[in-house]
Amino acid sequence: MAYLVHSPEERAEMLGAIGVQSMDDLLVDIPRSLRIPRLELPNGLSEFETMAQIGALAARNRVFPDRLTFQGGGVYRRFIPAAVAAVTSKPEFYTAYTPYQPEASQGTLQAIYEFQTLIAELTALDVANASLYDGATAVAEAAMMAHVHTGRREVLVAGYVHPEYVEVLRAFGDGRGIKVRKGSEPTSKTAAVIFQQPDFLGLLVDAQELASRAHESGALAIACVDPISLALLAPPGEYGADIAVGEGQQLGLHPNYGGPHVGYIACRKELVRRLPGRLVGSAHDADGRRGFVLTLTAREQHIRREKATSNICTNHSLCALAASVYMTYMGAEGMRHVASVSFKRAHSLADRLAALPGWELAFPERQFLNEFPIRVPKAAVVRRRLARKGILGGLDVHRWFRELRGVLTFTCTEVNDPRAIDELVEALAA
Amino acid sequence: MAYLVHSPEERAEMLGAIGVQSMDDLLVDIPRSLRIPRLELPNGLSEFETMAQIGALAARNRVFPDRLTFQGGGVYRRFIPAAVAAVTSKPEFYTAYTPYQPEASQGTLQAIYEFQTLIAELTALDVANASLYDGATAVAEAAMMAHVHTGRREVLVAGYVHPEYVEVLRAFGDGRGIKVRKGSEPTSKTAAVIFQQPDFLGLLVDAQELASRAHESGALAIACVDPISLALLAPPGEYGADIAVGEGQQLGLHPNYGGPHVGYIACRKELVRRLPGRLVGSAHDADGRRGFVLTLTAREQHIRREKATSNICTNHSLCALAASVYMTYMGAEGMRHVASVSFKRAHSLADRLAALPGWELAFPERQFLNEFPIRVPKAAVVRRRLARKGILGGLDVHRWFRELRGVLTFTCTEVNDPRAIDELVEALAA
Amino acid sequence: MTELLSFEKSRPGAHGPRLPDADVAAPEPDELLPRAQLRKVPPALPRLSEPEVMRHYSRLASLNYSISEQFYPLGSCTMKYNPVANEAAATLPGFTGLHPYQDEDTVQGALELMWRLEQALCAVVGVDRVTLQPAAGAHGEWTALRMIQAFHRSRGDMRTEVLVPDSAHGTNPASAALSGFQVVEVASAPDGRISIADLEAKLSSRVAALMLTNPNTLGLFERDILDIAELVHNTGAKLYYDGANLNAFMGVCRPGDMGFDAVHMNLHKTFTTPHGGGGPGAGPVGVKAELVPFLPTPTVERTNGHLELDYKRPQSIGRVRSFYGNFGMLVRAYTYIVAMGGDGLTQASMDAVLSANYLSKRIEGFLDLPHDGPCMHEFVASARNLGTYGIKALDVAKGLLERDFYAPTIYFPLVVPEAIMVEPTETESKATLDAFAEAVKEIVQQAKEEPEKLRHEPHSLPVGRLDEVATARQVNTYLQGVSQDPVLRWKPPG
Amino acid sequence: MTELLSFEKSRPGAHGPRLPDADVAAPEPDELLPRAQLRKVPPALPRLSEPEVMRHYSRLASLNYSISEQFYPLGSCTMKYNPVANEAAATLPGFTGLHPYQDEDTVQGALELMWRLEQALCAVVGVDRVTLQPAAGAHGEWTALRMIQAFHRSRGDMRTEVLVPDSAHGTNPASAALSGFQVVEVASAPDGRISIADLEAKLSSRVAALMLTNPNTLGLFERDILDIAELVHNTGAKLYYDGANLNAFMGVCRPGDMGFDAVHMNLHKTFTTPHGGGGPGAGPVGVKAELVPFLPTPTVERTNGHLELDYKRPQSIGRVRSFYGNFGMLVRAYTYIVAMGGDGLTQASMDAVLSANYLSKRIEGFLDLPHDGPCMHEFVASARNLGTYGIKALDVAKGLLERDFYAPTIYFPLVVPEAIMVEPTETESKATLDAFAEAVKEIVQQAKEEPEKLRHEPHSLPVGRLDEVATARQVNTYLQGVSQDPVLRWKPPG
Ligand SMILES: Cc1ncc(COP(=O)(O)O)c(C=O)c1O
Ligand SMILES: Cc1ncc(COP(=O)(O)O)c(C=O)c1O
Repeated sequence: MAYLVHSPEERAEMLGAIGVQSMDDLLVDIPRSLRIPRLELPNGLSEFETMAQIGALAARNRVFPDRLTFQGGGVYRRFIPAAVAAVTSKPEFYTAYTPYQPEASQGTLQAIYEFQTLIAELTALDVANASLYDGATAVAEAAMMAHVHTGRREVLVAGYVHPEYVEVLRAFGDGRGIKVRKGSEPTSKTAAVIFQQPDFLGLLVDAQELASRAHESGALAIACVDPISLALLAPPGEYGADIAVGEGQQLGLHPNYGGPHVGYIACRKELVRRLPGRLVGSAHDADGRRGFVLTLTAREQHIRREKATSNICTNHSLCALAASVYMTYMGAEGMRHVASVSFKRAHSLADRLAALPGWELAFPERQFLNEFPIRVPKAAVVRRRLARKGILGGLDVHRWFRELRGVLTFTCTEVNDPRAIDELVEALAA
Repeated sequence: MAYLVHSPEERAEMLGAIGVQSMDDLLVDIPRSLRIPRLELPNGLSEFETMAQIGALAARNRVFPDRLTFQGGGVYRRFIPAAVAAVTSKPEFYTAYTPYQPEASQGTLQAIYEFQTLIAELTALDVANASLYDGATAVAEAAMMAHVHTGRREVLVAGYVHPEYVEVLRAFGDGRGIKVRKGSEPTSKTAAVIFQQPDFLGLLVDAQELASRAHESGALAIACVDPISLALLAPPGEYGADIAVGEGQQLGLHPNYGGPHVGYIACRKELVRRLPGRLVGSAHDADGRRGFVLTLTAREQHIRREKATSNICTNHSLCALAASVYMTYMGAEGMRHVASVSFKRAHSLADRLAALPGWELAFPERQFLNEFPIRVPKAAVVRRRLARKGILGGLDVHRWFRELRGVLTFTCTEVNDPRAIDELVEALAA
Repeated sequence: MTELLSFEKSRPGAHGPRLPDADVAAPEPDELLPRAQLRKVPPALPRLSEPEVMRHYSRLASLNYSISEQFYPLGSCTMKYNPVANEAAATLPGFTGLHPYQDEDTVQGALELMWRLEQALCAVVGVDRVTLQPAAGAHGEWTALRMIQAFHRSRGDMRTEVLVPDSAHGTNPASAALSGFQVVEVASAPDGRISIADLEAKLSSRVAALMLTNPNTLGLFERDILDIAELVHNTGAKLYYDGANLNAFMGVCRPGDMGFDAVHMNLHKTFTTPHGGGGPGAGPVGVKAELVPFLPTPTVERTNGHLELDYKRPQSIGRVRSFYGNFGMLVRAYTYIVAMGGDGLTQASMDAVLSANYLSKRIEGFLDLPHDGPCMHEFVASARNLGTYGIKALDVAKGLLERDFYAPTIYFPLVVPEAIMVEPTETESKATLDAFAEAVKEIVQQAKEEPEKLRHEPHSLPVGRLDEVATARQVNTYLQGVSQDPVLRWKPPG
Repeated sequence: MTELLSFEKSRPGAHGPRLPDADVAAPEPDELLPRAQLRKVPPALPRLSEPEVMRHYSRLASLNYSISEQFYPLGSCTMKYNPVANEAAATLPGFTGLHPYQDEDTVQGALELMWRLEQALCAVVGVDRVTLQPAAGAHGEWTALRMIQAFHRSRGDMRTEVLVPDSAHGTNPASAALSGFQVVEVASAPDGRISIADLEAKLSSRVAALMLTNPNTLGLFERDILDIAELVHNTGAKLYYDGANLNAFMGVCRPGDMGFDAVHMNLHKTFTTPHGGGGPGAGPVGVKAELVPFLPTPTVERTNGHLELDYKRPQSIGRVRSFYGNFGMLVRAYTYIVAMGGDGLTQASMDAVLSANYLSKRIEGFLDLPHDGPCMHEFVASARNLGTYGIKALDVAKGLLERDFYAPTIYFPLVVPEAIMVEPTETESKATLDAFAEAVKEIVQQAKEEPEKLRHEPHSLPVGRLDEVATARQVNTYLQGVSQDPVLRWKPPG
């Protein structure tokens, strides 16, 4: 039994010290009728056999190489420096709990404080929290903030926001009686206008315009933003977003079949008290040494219970740490570099794909960064043909958007070298 | 330029602080004629490109799965607990130097002290050192000890000792004018009788008898021993070996195309002053706290220079750490368990192979543990046929031993599950 | 040892990473994009070389206590050993490299793992189906309450209240509120268990569910659980199980058999996925048949060995997060379950209970133990006996830090004054428990002899006690616009 | 914090690992093997559970200083940043899983890597071929001397002496002795460089080689290297380069051009393979054409893109270790070279020299700097100026430990009294160098003001100064049979 510690002799000794005869004496409070004869699972295995079994499951998946992955839709392949895993695999980080005892948790606390600063810088907003579960729940939490802040019961989803984020938003809203409406015309009932930049299809939206419209109706503007894009694009704080949220997977996290990744949230000063989740602030000890502590805990469930801003407790700290390492390693310049390499490659790819017979950009009038929608003759055939060549790509967005029949999105990043792009085009041209 | 730190501004500032104009002013001592225009290597690459290049090289190798590897000959596939890499990948261990400053190196020092104790226990000898490079150089170092101790200039290699170890022994001997002779009849000129248990073919030798013979001629007995076998077999200290050496690869190290692995050496008290390499001993500080230090350094090159027992400086500390983790994790019982699983599987395999038409055990009268030599009709055909089925095995020992034409050795350990053994036999029977 | 912030070490021109060039003929972003869309001032991220980045985080790591180096008896958190094999499993490229929108044919191994994990969790807690989507315990609570809500609504029953014991974890009322329920508190009885009388008083046809953890947060098994279930079910309400304390009785009994209709599990507690300094965790929710139609989409279905994601669930509450949950954590938990097996999990719970009772015995006499009888996997002590020396639970906690132990949970549950909630788990040795008890003894002695000294501990940690009150005050000044120092983030001086 | 020995934590019956069963029908070892061959008493290894094992080693790790967390200016050891990408490369299953006796067809990638590494090292040091077999620097020295010996012998020239400067590293004379040579020491001149006069005096037809490192162990470039080479070659001897100091001038100049005939390199210094707390390293040896026939077998040969191991080298000195060298370290070094490139390696050496000169400037005035003029990648200071306060180099070293720096190499080279040998490397920031200089300043001040206090540092490390003399004495008592305490290993008490 792999991870147990006590020897049979010690068990006996401990029972003796407690002053009981057997384990049953300690389990007296459990009604007899509830006791089960055994747990209906196979007996445990050795590590060797366990790993063989798990390895066999891993082997039953097909992993497309980075360079031949042209599929995005919210999860992207990017260069992940070895530094990231080297940090997140440190047991001092990954086997610690939420830093309740600050003196013994300065590593985690300072790392979170740096994360908060990094996100605040990137979004050009005042304050960011320690992390949320993912981009989807971050959107929903932001909407709840807006609801509480404005007292209004409707949120507006403008344009192509990630469909799964909208589904989660609906599930959140449903409970609280908040309506989720698609559109970009806020009314006096609207708590927030939510948009994504670039949107789910990769296209740029007029964030400035959407934010102004929200404000004109007294609603908040919530921008859901790809953090890498912020090395290139005007930040939410600049175009007047009140809250910025997003998915941090691109900041050093593997696709991992969808998780764990990390949500971030940042806001204007005025909204800080409504922020969900943990916040770390700087502090000092009696000798004037600087340290870091959890703060503004009065917003949180363990103090405020049903009046808390959110129920979140365990968040995605280690993923936020990964993101911090990534951002610190890359710097603004590095992030800008990969963002523009991705931009250029995607534009080169878009040109070449649009030149294929029967292919045309779905929104030729709109700008994009490194993901774009393109209308193709036979979507399913394209995906299959690519898969046969070991290429993953062309996300069929018709699955979510009725009006987008025959539209696939393709994505390029710094991992798709020019030769990989050639291979993609050749596979389709053949 | 990947791992550099200084910014151009800092470089200028530092030059200024030194009081020179340029780097050339610091390089004045280098004759002009020696300066080269540039280093003839390609420019550096990004980590992403570097890893792609290295990954492509790794992909040009064929890795046979553990369970289908039946080849030994000094390097074995065994179950390696995840604990080993989890410890050796700790930068506090792997990025430290030889523990010259004990107060800041207690982790390394205590780990070595434990390694020394583990090896001493396993071999039943008095003292073991901190490690040597590998099994081959360990044999050679032991022979040098015997030469110095006895003043004699011949060492005897008895039976099938690993041929590469013998080659290394010859290279060591050549320099010092020490003759290496094959045979098991020591004379008054013989400094040591060296034997391997189990031998290179996997067969057990009569260690007791060889040791007695050595002692009768005033020679030392040097046993080269598979450490895992010591969970089952009588230890060198018991059958009178004066020095035990061996290769520790089986103690938690991957095959790694032959290295780094780790050599160990242990000896009787009387020979400790002749031991090569580092030795750690326990010590105390002024408050009586226990700690560990490098000791008996007067044997070593940095103190004794040309009169040192050996020239070894950097040894194989991290591999010794891996071995310590392995032994501590497995315990005597765990090691005994895998040794006997290996034994049983090898005997089952031997029976089944010997039943194949034209196959016969090469030394049916001799006992073996988990590796054995078998005479086959067409050695090259066997290997090729197995390789086609993804199986690595049947080491053709004729390459080293003229008399062993048509003899292959096969090995089994706990990684070769019964089904893998079936696959091997089926591939040959077909 | 302390460490400057990365921002404080940043220097313009420091060697950043080399990165690949685009190597395609295409315009630069600023040639194509409208100026209004472009960022004018780059974000002020730190600029450091790789050696500096690695040194920075390595030093930060060394400032933490963690299970890997310290006993971490944080009550309610089940800080047990995180097996290194789990990490090896979860970092297999065959898992980490999977895109969530790959065709199902290409991810059969991943789906199979999820399916098997669901089966295993069903077996442990005694339910019919499990959703693996929720990202943490609180997320699971909310997911479950949403399902219960949907269940009632599907029957036209618009129940508005959720009952929560006063000893409950803060996430319970918060999750209820987030689902749009009103929270009604149920009192604890003097023996630390839920007051049946109060429960009966609060139950009505307005009540959608009672949220309960068992053993409760005092480490006491709710002996009357079967009666409680009956009471609750009789009013048409559902019984919800907060699985944070599941480590108490795996293989011994099952929440499903007790009458719980919905159950969340914290894989980052009971099933050894690491807590990561605050997540990611995973909070799967198991439900009985009546609630199955309301499970989030997609579910994983298995037919003749073929696995698929089922999105066609008309009564589903919808999605609770993107994709399929914290898959990487699911891999770890499943690896743990395979290694432990039914026999191992059962013994784990037994040992957890044994260790808690042993440790509670060992510190008896030093701290108050407000509740009689055996505890389950954890126990709550109280420092109120040290009140006369001016010593509080907080001081005991800091004294433990000074002695190389992480501190137990303090001031929770709220129903015990000066609470010190200790959960040793099954993966700590008797020697460690003994050493901890010795430390408590020493601290209590110090509390009596040199209370002032204790109140100033810890001394040998990277920082001394930090003034959290001052920090909160400064944040307020900032939020009120009085001060420019944001406290919650670094700003360049001046 | 300290940590008990694993042996001291061991308990009979503790949960060891689960392991697979044999599952084949075969007799047990003790049924088949003669009793005399069997072990009677099992070895007394510790018995611990996995959580305890991991805790143990995690705690041990935290007792170390290491480059990952501390500046580690250990002169002559080139403790530069060990890139994490190297570790990722070396742990690729496509490398770690290779058996050394696989057919060459199945390991073309591994052989290609070795071949490319050989080419790269040839380019860096300016030689014709390189053997990758030696496991460390000392091993490389001995390998090279064996080749030089074989060269002379092949010409019937039985030379018996090897010249070694008095400032040389201890491995040099030891390697020479191990090859059967007599070691003749050559004095240093007052400027710290080798005395040409003494060299001329010692050179004769008995001399097989002069071993030299350049820059020498004082960090000074041997300005007269071309003259030295001529002198040596004129007597028919070979010139050997100890490459421990190669980090001084990659891309600037090459030992091969200076006249060195054989060169060892420490991949664990110059090429960033981690030192591992004392290895494994790798000590490839490069040689000029005349020595090529004597290279160890096998060499890696490449014909039309196909790689093979060449064992047919009749004049070879044979094998110097099993298999092909420390392959895992070769992967790391090659990864580093690819990432750095020619431009990066050149700048690395430039920065190493710059940093050493800068740091030497910064501590000027605090410690003695016995040699004038610029240094190369390291410099040797002396604490003799603190002698009047009773302070020695050792005390300065311990003071640095107390201040969170590892200590420089002390008492080496032997030619400088109270030597403090500082090698900052190119991967430490200016800020770190400044902080180190400040620490030295503070220590020197303390030496003057409170020497007694300094002599008792460090205080804040896991242990205070350890009494190495007492340990050595106890070992002697044990070896003399007077005491039963082996000191060099743990024994159960009593
Ligand atoms: C009793 C109890 N319930 C619920 C939770 C919430 O779980 P999580 O932190 O995973 O959201 C916790 C953990 O903190 C808990 O202890
Ligand atoms: C100058 C010098 N030569 C030789 C060596 C020996 O190298 P290694 O420790 O790799 O055997 C060293 C390293 O300690 C050294 O500094």
